[in-house]
Amino acid sequence: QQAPAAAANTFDAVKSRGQLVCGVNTGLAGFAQPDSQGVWRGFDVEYCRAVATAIFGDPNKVRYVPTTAQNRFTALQSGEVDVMARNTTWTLSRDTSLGLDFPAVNFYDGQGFMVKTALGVKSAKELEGATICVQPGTTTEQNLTDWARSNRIKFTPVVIERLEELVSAYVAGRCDAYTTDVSGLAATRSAQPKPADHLILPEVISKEPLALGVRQGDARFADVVRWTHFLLLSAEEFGITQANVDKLGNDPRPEVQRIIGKNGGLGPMLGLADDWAVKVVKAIGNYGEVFDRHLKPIGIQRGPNAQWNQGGLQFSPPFR
Amino acid sequence: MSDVTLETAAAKVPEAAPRSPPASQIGLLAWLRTNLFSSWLNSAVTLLIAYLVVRWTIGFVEWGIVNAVWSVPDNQTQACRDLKGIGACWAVITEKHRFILFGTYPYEEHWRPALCVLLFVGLYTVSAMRRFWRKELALVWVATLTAIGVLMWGGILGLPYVPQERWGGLVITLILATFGLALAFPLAVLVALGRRSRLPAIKALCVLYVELIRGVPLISLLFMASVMFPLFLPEGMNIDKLLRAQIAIILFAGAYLAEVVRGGLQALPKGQYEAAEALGLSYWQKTGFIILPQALRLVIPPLVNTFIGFFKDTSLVLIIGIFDLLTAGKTAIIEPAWQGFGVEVYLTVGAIYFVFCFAMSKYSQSLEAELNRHRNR
Amino acid sequence: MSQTTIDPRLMRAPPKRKLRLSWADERIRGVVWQVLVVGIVGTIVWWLWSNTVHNLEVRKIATGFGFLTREAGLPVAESVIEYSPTDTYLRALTVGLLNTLKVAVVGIVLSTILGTVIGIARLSRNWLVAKLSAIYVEVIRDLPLLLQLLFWYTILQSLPGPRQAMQPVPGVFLSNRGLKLPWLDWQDAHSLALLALLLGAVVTWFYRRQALAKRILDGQPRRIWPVALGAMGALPVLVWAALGAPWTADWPELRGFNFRGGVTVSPEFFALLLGLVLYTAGFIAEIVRAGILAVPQGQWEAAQALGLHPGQVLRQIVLPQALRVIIPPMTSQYLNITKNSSLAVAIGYQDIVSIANTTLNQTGQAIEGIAIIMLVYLTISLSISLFMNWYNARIALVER
Amino acid sequence: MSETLEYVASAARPDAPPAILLDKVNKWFGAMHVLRDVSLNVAVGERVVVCGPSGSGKSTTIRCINRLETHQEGRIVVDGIELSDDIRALDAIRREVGMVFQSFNLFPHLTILENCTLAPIWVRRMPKREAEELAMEYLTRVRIPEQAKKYPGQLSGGQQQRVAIARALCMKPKIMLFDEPTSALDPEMIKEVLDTMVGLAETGMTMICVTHEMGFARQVADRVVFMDRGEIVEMGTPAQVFENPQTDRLKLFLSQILRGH
Amino acid sequence: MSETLEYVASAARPDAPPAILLDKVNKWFGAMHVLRDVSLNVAVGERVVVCGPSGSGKSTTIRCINRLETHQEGRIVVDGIELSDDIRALDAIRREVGMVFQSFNLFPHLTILENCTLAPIWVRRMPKREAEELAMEYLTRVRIPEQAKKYPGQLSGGQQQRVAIARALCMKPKIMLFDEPTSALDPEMIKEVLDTMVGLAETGMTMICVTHEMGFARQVADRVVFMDRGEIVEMGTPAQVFENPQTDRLKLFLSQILRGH
Ligand SMILES: Nc1ncnc2c1ncn2[C@@H]1O[C@H](COP(=O)(O)OP(=O)(O)OP(=O)(O)O)[C@@H](O)[C@H]1O
Ligand SMILES: Nc1ncnc2c1ncn2[C@@H]1O[C@H](COP(=O)(O)OP(=O)(O)OP(=O)(O)O)[C@@H](O)[C@H]1O
Ligand SMILES: [Mg+2]
Ligand SMILES: [Mg+2]
Repeated sequence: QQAPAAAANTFDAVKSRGQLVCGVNTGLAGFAQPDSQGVWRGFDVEYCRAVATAIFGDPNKVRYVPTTAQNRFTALQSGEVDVMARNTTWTLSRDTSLGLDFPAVNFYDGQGFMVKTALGVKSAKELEGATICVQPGTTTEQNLTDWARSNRIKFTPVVIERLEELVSAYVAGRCDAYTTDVSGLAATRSAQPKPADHLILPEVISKEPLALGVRQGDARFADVVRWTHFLLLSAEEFGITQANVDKLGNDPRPEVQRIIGKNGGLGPMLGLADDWAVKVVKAIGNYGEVFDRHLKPIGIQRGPNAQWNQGGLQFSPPFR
Repeated sequence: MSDVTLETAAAKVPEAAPRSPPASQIGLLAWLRTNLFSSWLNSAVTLLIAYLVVRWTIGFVEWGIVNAVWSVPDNQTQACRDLKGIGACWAVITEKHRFILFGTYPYEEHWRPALCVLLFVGLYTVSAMRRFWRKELALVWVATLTAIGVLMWGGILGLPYVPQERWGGLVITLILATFGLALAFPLAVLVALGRRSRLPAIKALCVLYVELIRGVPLISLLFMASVMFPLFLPEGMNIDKLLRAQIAIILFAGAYLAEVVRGGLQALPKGQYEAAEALGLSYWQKTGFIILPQALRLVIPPLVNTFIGFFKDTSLVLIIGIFDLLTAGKTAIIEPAWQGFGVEVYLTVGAIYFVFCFAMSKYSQSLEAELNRHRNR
Repeated sequence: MSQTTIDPRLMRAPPKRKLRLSWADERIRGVVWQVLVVGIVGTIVWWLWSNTVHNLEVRKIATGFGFLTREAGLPVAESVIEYSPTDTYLRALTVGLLNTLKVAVVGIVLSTILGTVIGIARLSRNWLVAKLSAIYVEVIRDLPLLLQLLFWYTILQSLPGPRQAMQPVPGVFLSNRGLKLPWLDWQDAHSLALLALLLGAVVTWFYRRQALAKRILDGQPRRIWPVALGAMGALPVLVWAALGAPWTADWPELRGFNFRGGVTVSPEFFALLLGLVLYTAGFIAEIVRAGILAVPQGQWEAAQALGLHPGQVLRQIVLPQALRVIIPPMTSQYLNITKNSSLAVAIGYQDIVSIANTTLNQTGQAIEGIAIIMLVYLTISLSISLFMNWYNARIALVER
Repeated sequence: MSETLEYVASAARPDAPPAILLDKVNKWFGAMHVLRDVSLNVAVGERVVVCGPSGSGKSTTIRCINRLETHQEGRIVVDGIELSDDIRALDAIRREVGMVFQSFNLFPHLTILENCTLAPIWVRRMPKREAEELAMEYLTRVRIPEQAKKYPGQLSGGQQQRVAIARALCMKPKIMLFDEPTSALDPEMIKEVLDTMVGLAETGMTMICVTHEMGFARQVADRVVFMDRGEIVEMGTPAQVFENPQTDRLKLFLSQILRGH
Repeated sequence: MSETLEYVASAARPDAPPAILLDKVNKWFGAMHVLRDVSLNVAVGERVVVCGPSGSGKSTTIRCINRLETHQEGRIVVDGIELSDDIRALDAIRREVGMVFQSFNLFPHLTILENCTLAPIWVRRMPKREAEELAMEYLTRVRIPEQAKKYPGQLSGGQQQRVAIARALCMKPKIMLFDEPTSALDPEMIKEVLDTMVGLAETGMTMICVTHEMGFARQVADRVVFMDRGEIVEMGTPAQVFENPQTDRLKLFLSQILRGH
């Protein structure tokens, strides 16, 4: 398949293969998880579908490769997957030493804590002496120790590899608190029979920009991925939705005209068809729709992922 | 001849009527007395165990059948949650059983892996019957495995193509176990022969292989196959993830089986080697016709034991993100609606493993008995 | 006597064999084959190696064990030695290794005991006991260990929380945080008393041996318990009292979220241990049963006919013979326990694999991480093998 | 038949109390009736040879005497102690009764000497030195003192059986039971063992011996007991039994074993 | 001694080229010198019986002839081919030399017929039908054609040994080697096998046979070779060797085996 020398050509390789290979989580509620029929669903999965639509005009031309925390980077490095949409935190060392690029942050997250309401804890600072459930092998573990050290808090860790077991350990009361990205906390909380029994503490102890990943040195493909994300954002910003994207031919706003490729030009610059954006939004919806479809039901608020003009961090550069 | 005279003569001798033993000697009562209540300690143990068994059985029946919820309308698991653990929520199996069995294989195409499972079972059954132990069996294997490959991949005969990443569940377990053992076995035979070779370098290589591989846990090998293998290959070259796991399992099983086979080789009397040599058979003729057929027969029980072990060990591929039966079961309960019903899923998955392993273990026992009967006349 | 009659001139040493360069010569063939096979294997290894080196270079992945001295920053829940996240990776890995050894050693001891009991129970004359042991063995052997571990972990988690902890004995708490036991506020006096106890045990053991040997020699029975009481009871107490008899116990008590003080047996350790022991005991039971059945019935009868008591029959006659059949497969089971303990990753017991995984994830040093795991397990496995082989050779039967 | 029994039993030293008394002993294996009203009275110092076709209950009878099997009806009294479920009685009897098996059953992990001293040391609590002296004495009696340091696996079958006899003698039993001690041996070794047993018989030891060696029976037996299908069919002196069999069964049996030789 | 050797060797059909020639063969196991300058000349059609005490190197000698053992000094020429490290020569010789072992060494997983046809089919590349006909012929010759479909485990020892002979014959060897073919058999079966061998000897086959059966040696042997401690001590016709032993060693040996019987 592709070597890093040919990495510059992921785009062509994908086109000639007729299929996008997308690395996803082995199972994370709301983000990526097969349903009862074995069909992959979730927020990250929609990004795979969006990129596939951008390239092929067909959201189903995707092959999903479930990746674990340990093998996700090698999967990308070795060309086993083309793009990674798998809640991966963008950090300096990963960006530089692992041979990866992070074209776009599709979800801004931060690490937080969840406790049971019955515990009566209102702030993470009160967690002195607590037992805390944490997943190993990710940034979470280090964030936790960093935070504990800076706040002079002593805690007992319970380190379990698989998320399901970790959550069930927390639910069963093995730990007083459970720490992971706030989105994950919210997802866990909403999955509980009585969400009100659990409280997500206000402290966010780290910045976790969850980014899409591609191989380093493949600017063209990175552009496609990056602008697919921006397309979803811009579509939301300009009110382009799955329902109305077909009927916008006469929309007066020039930016909208450029996005839907009325006058041509932008798509081909990316190596895509003129109507790529229409197809993507038609198939997937805009950022807000994707968010509402997958993350809202499990209790995640927009928060930092709101549009820039709504007080959030999601900001799309202009389509021009 | 002398037997005949004895028989006829003895028949003439009037036989004293045998008395039946006193009542305490036969019947249910006697059986109970000797087997369950032969001393006060025995009686106490019997009563205690009987009590526990009855209690647990009743508890399980109540939980698993009487109070159980068998299905719920589309993902509304409230009914299950209301049970608060006093009854099983089999609805999770009703809802997810196809995912557990077939993973992310395209839903409409599930008949294909289902057929494959049947083919596997059929293959095992045929191979288990001694009257089919002929050369043609190898052809049956090749044909069946090919058919399974065609069914799973598709792409021809009008079957839509299904990439390997979408395979999952029981089929993956069966594939990993069957291919793993089918390929590890010849490897093991070669290594076992090599370990008994007179050529020091070959012997050393085999010893090194066996000891190195046996000394480390399977998960570290799987891990290496998953994380590091891409680094071993030239840039751009890559091997499918399932195949890598498969290779790791083959290498691991090969080392274990090699030791079992070596045991058989060692148990064979030296005279058999010498007789074959004296007849002028070449090394490979000797090995193929004389040594292996006997050595392998000797080690069928430990061989089957090892098979059982590896059938179960395929569940370790979950470490590297392949959706085998167990991983599929675990993934099925990630969905928020179904979180918390792990026990039901684990019980089901465990039952499936149990059926296969138990069948193997019973089979090995009967086979052992049969072969032994054959040996002594 | 035969040696003396042999003509000394005939006592020659064998000549060296000459090698003839011909394909028909078996030894030449042997050499060629070996060179070929070793060459192929060597080439493959070299090829993989050079690929790896090249790939590492291209991908700018640093190699070397320098990371071992860096600060780990990973939290470890339970540790035999002092550990904090500010320690180095090396220390973290050591902690993992000790955790592995801890569960392996305890597991080996317990599963040997349990397996022996179940194996003997399968031969019990009580039908129910025998049948249940048989069912136990079948079920345990036919279910994946991983599933069993998860099962036990789930069960342990369903214990009440720390605030509702069960208190079977005052000061002992059982909750889903584990088993909390009171512990002494450790001081030198205790260490010395413990030392004295150990010394006492050794003395008692030697005395018992001596007494038994003497009793065998002259037939006079000797009392052992007074010596045992003195050496293992009085001596430590004396030492302890002489040093001021410090006695402050560290009682576990609920403070904040959790128990403080005392010692803990964590649910993770316990679940792993439980799973491993129950699983392996199933296999050991079969080995023990086979071993005992391998001792012919005649041996039992002969020993009984001599008037030996059942205990003596077992100790003097049956076990020594059964052990020879038992030891080799038992070695494999011990190795399996050690290796299976690496499944601890799944239920959050931080053994060497768990910590090495985290290490290689954080540092990106995959090769080194896996090399460390493999090296550690190889060392443990080979040590167990060596020890068991030595033991096996020691008790081997003398035939002709 | 019972008259015959009474007659012969009383003929053998009627004054001494019996060493072994079997009184209407019955035994079943499951529903199979293997001993039927077996009554036998062995006087002190008497030497009884038991013969009969295979499966006739010979082994079972003598195994009942030291309670390797339990009987279900009737009484067995050995050296004045009645066999019952009482463990102390059992211990006492096993100490007085030595047994030699067809398949030797030496302990392969112990040396010859250890085989012989094990029971004296652990059961009789004899000092080791003394036990060893005793063992060497009996090993000398069976003519293999030089093998004392070897292991059973290093001895021939005949030597092993002689060790088994010495081992039983080391417990200084009052009664010796032999269950086909020579039938697992090669012809040349049979003689070694029979010689040893003849020597033993000459010391006046009470013996019950299951064997088909006619020569031995003639030479040493005070009485020959013929069993068939769990019953004692005939008994009497060797001369009576061998030259003048009363029943068809015995005649048939004798013709068979004589033909076999 | 060497004069005797020369004399006897040349006495046996001096005109034909020898079937087997051993010339000062020496062999060591490790440092143990087990064959010392063994020289022997077997003419075509000659029947040689080798005897001697246990451990004297009889088995080793005949195992060297078909190279189940390798010798280290001296020459062995079989049927005109010199034994060396050359594998082709070895194959040629093994095809011409049949061997019968003390412990039969039949292949237990193959039927009698398969035991006999295996080598002809695979080594001689004979068609299966033909090989089976041949096998039946030889099985008939050893008088057990009716056992062809059975497995070795179902046959008595004597029958098994006869199968082993038939198996070797099926390769149509020019030379047959027998290593104590009767010593693992019961007395009654020994006769069966010896009869078969006598029959074979009458066909004029070249044979070397290690055996202590004096009767057999007298009846068929052209020459008897007596070995002791790795040396050929005496050889000659049966009459010479048995009635008129020259050396003390042979005298001692003969007295022993005669006493043994
Ligand atoms: N443990 C047992 N369970 C069931 N039946 C038994 C058992 N032991 C012996 N029998 C049966 O009891 C009968 C008498 O057996 P016993 O061994 O006493 O015969 P025997 O006269 O010693 O024969 P042999 O000469 O073959 O040793 C036989 O039919 C035998 O099959
Ligand atoms: N493989 C071997 N390794 C070492 N020594 C051996 C080996 N085979 C035989 N020997 C020794 O070589 C000597 C000759 O053995 P060989 O078997 O030829 O004797 P033999 O005359 O056939 O005796 P037997 O009548 O007992 O069969 C013996 O001392 C024997 O111990
Ligand atoms: Mg008997
Ligand atoms: Mg020999």
